[in-house]
Amino acid sequence: MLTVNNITKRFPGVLALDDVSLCIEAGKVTALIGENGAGKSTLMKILSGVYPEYEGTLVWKGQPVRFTNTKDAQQHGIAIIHQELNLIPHLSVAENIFLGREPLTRLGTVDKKAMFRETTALLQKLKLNVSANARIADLKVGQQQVVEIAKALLTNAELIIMDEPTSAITGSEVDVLFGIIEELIRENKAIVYVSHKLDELFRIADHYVVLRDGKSIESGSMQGVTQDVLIQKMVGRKIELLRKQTEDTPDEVPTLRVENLTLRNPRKPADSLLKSISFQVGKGEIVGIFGLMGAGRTELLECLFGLHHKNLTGTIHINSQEITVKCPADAIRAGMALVPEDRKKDGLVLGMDVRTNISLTLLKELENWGTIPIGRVTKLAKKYIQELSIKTPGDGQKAKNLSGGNQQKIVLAKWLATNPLLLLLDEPTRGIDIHAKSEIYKLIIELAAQGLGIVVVSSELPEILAVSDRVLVMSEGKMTANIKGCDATEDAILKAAIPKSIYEN
Amino acid sequence: MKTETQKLATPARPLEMNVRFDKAQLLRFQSLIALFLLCLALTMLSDKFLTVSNLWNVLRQISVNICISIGMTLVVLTAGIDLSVGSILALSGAITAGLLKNGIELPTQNLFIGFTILGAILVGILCGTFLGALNGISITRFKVPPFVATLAMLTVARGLTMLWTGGFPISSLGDTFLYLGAGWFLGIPVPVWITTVLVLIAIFITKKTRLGTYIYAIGGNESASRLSGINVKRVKIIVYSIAGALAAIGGLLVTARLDSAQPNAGISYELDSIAAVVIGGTSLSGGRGSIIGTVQGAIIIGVLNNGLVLLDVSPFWQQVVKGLVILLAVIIDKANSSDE
Amino acid sequence: MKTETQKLATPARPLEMNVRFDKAQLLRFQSLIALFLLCLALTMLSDKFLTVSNLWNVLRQISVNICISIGMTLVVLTAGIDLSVGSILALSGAITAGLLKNGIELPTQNLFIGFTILGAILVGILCGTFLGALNGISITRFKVPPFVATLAMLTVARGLTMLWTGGFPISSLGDTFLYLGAGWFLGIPVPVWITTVLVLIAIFITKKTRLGTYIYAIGGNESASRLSGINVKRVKIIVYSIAGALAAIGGLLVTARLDSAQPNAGISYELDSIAAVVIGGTSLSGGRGSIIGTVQGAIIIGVLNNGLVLLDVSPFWQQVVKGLVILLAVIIDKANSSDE
Amino acid sequence: LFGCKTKEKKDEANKVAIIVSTLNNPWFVFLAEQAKEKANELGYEAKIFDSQNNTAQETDHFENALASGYDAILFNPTDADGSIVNVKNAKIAGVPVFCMDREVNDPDAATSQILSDSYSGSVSIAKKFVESLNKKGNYVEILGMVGDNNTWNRSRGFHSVVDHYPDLKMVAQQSADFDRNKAMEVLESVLQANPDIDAVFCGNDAMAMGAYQALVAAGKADKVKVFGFDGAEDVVNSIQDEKIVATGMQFPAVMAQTAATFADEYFKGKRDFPKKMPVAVELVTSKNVGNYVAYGAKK
Ligand SMILES: Nc1ncnc2c1ncn2[C@@H]1O[C@H](COP(=O)(O)OP(=O)(O)OP(=O)(O)O)[C@@H](O)[C@H]1O
Ligand SMILES: Nc1ncnc2c1ncn2[C@@H]1O[C@H](COP(=O)(O)OP(=O)(O)OP(=O)(O)O)[C@@H](O)[C@H]1O
Ligand SMILES: O[C@@H]1[C@H](O)[C@H](O)CO[C@H]1O
Ligand SMILES: [Mg+2]
Ligand SMILES: [Mg+2]
Repeated sequence: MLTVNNITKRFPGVLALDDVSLCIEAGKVTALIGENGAGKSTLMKILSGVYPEYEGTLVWKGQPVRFTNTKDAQQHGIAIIHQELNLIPHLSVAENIFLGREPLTRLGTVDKKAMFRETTALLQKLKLNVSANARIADLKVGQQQVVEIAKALLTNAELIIMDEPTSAITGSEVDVLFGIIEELIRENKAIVYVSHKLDELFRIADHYVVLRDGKSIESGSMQGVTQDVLIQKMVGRKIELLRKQTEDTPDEVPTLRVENLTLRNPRKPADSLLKSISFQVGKGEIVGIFGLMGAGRTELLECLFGLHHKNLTGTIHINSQEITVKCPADAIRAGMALVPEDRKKDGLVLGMDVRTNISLTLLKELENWGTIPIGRVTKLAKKYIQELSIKTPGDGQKAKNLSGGNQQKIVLAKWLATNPLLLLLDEPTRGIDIHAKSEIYKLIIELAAQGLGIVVVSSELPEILAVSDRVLVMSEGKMTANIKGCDATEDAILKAAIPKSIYEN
Repeated sequence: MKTETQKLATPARPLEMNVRFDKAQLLRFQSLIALFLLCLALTMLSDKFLTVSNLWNVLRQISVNICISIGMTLVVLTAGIDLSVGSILALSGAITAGLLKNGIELPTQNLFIGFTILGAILVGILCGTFLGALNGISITRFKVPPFVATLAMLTVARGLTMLWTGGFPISSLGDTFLYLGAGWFLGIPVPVWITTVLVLIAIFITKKTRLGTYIYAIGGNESASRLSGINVKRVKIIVYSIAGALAAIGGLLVTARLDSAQPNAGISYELDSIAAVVIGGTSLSGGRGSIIGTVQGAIIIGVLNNGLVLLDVSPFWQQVVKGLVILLAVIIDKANSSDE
Repeated sequence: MKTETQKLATPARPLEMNVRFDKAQLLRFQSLIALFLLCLALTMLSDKFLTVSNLWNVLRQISVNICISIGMTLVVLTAGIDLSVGSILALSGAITAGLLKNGIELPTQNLFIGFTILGAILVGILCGTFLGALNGISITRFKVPPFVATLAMLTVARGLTMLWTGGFPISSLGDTFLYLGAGWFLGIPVPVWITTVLVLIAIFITKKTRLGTYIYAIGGNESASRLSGINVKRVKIIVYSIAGALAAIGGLLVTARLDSAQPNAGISYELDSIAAVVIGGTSLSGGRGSIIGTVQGAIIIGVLNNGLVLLDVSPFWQQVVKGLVILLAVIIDKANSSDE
Repeated sequence: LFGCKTKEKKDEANKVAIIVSTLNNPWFVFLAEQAKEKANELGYEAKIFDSQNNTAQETDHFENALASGYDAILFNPTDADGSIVNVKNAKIAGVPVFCMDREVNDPDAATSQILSDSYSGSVSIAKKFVESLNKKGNYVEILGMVGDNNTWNRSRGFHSVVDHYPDLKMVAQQSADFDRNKAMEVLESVLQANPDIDAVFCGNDAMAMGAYQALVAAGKADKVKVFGFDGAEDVVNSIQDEKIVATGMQFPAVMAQTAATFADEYFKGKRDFPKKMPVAVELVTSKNVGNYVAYGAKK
């Protein structure tokens, strides 16, 4: 249906795609896999008309084509779900979904009723229960990603590209998406699916294509391929995702003790987003916090980090010392570090170079005689580019030019650089490739071994199970379970994650 | 699992509903609070303030600023800015006046005057639209930052005005024309009619048309808009043209009201206009705001100017008070908006 | 993995280096092209342009704008704007002049005059810094948009100037003071010395200090900066205070040069200053730009003003030409910048 | 109700509005304050309105003044033509208008116009100019705001004389917006192009001072003759010290006080006022400077 012939794409200082060829069949799901920075998104952006300049040719249904812009590609029947959310914050869900193709009334005005109707239908199909009139800015990352999906489904395109569509959504939403994908396949449409969650690929993909360093390494049928084989092909060698053998923490003073943390909802003082949460993190302990989308995990971490001070009640102890955190600066001083959920919004200064981003949390320490010695900054940056094997042409590259995964590593780096007592990680491996993932797990475990208290918020059960000494489960702003790592089982955790209210009816 | 997602979202939903409400209406309510307090104060301080005649005064006086600020709002919504409105106002006004005064070469005057007035007006507005389009082109095609592009236009258009008028006003343009600026229709000043119509059209465009949606979209996230296939350049050029056209109409109103085109008319109007827009709750970084907010911003400024004169505040103190009140108005609004 | 990273990096690095070079220096090269062409043109049009005395003349004339624009650059880098510089300039100048003229109540004058001048100057600068800080506070603590906050300050400070001076200039302030504005030191005009020093300090701050990095970071992504533990509010207050202080120094230079504090000094200086900043390649949305770029922006404007007078272009045409040249300058720069 | 309104109006003291083109120029500040003082002295409430050189804003002031029941307007127009409408509206509202310094080009709109004759004022300056250069030399003219009609009244008056002398060459004509700093910077640049000039004629005294400063900085103060217009304090002093050759003394105080007195007489029932009452602009030079102070003659 679509064949890609010898595509090469250069960016200043980077050869993103190097003579890539592959072909995509109708009625099949083609999985595109590769490490962070392999060139997946770049390739997808070329297929969907975002980058008109490239070497090589595209053949679409027998016709050689060269899309001049996204609209052009759309009209040919190619839609894409971008890896990075492309929504207008202050427009409604409906307006975003129909952006650029609004239905008109006879008077030539935008037919808001129709938009509302179709959007509501679409959202129902995707089981996203927000109003079609809700502002994007008021949705959570996960909810936004579902909207992004809806946007692509609206055009009845024949080829739908999905670039990490599930990076911010969990169980139920993923199931819904896969249901829809199967439907599309039945309608003989083609899907290109990019993801770092290999288990997903085994659930839906028919073919796989491996990219490494911008080259197409190999492709084939998913039949009879194992995870390890895929990983082998991606990384070029074998890695096994280790699982931490959990140990009980010695009952000395806990690094973090939280009591009756309650967060008033500023918009509706009546209800609270967090309901008297209490827990501890021991020295060198890794505590995983699982929950379904919107459970309140992010808020919890944000509270610890001093972001909601005004609406917060309850006490926080670090090393059995009560502290009040009015702002992140206080939290950092107390020895905390937070890797936030949304790297673009809260993690990075995208316009700044890698080096400065990494050192931003540490400038006070690097400073001498009131100046920042560039040497030290570079040294620090190089150290972490090495350790986390961040793929960048240099420590002077702008953060915005790195691939999603590598950006995430920079955020990690800048916080590790502060060597904190307590590390708060909100979805730390979102959009990160399998290899980097295992590196990060190793790192987390190492750091714990060095006595760091670590909190890992994740929506991926395997991840939780892989690293946690202890698993906490949240649901609707309440702490619903506190399970020792060794007794933690999938269904025990899920059971606690599902809101109580469901069992009542 | 299904039931679950539903359950989960239920708490969030009501939240979003009234959040949404905010966005649409809040700004309006906001400015109303400040505006209301201001009027209350003035009514108590001066018995002259809350009189019919004075209220018509205020409205007539702000109509030009509103007229300009409509265009400014659209520009600012796209995350742009237009400093050239004042000069475009002067130039268009002068051109219309010039054509009216010297541009009549038809045999039977009184028969064709009507036409001539219309013609002169059209040329004036076209010229404004054209200069606005030039702004848009240098911003989109040549990637000149809006601030510089329109600053350049500010200077150029002012220069052209001086050249066209030779630095002298063009006056006594006839009662028919005067009527546009000073006349009354159904007991309401003509300029107030004109601006009201323009405001309604603008509200319609922003709320009901594609163009409107695209304006918000571009201001909210330009690259996302481009990815959605919106022709960003075209929209921007249109918006700056509209701003130019409205500046020109403002020019007509001023000229008609004075029965004279002043070469230095409209100097520093861009500040008043942007002030109205921002006080009205439109963000200079684009993507959020409303025409109605701007109208209220303009009213606040107008009422303030009028009030300070009614009360016996000395001109020097006036500036001090004016600054403080505006600051206060915005602070009050902020305080009353649950907005981040 | 390592080998791989290197492999990727090796072809990249040289490229990268000058990309990086871009970011740091490009803007400078950019403006240099336009500036160079401009000077070339003027040199060919008038044999008077490229003379030592005229160059000192231009530098002396732009020193005030540069002085203000340094502060403006810092403000704009944080994605803010400061419209109050012109009024703060006038007020501080007037205060210093007033104190100098009437503020001497010491027995042995000639002994204490030196001290008095210093005192008067300090008070002037402090007052500027204070008003700047007020800007910063209303922007950070009360969340007033910078445009409104500083617009209010523009009006208030102008009013205070009028009140302090009663609307009349304060003149003949003595030769020692005059020296600051009109004097020469080692064959270079004193104001040029002063601004040069200020520029060097500013470059040092932006390039080498923590404050500098924070300023860029806040402009680039405020929430990420806050999460990184940067005290955003404090940094902003500091930046606006600096802007106020520099406006005050500008006020001293103007007053000293004229040997008189004019109540209407500095009107619309904010536009010239922002123009210099933007022409110099600093983005009004913050996070990107440089002091050196601003200096060149100011020089372009200054050279232009000077050139147009040298060529005795008629006042009418001057504005037209000026606008077009500025537009052209920026377009040329854009064309020559690999920057998006 | 209407009756009682007028009745209470009777026992209110009459209110006088003073509307001036701008307060960004000390000359007008002085004019306005003189008018206010005189009005108060005559027992009237008086308030100053600043039109900020913006005719539209002037219109607003008129409307507001009429709305809030002022009984007379002492008026310094922003523009001879643009301001006609305003004066007419006042007339329709039955409020007398007395123009000060600047004229409105309508014979019977204003009740009376007490005018400073900029044109003939600059004619006499021009005569002095010609004489002190003895008919030959290069000079520079610095104009006020190019949109202001006094700028042109003065320029025209000046040239009506000077242009008859072919050996008097104008090497540059630039605008400095009546602003001291601008005038200095403009002249600095002009001096670069024309190092050997003999005189500068400035559209007002603020600019004359600026020009003088530029000459001092260029070390040409003693060679180049500076002429101003207004009779501002700095210039009167400078003429004393022979730094500046001459200026045209306007009498803002006289104009303002006359206007206020006329208003008083109007209230008392007088109606036949001179339509125009020119107040001569007197030439001030080092010879007669002794008889003058800032903006007027020594008492
Ligand atoms: N706009 C750009 N400018 C410069 N380099 C870029 C740009 N976009 C991508 N790159 C580089 O191209 C390479 C491929 O990036 P791409 O985003 O396609 O990787 P990816 O496979 O999508 O990674 P991820 O799985 O993390 O999303 C990376 O080295 C990246 O740094
Ligand atoms: N802007 C918002 N609009 C609506 N609901 C919100 C908003 N912010 C938070 N909430 C609600 O607060 C609760 C916690 O959200 P939060 O994002 O902390 O949960 P989470 O477990 O971190 O979700 P995620 O897995 O997406 O990070 C949820 O009920 C969510 O609906
Ligand atoms: O008469 C006044 C003064 O001369 C002032 O200096 C400029 O404007 C004129 O109208
Ligand atoms: Mg990608
Ligand atoms: Mg979360």
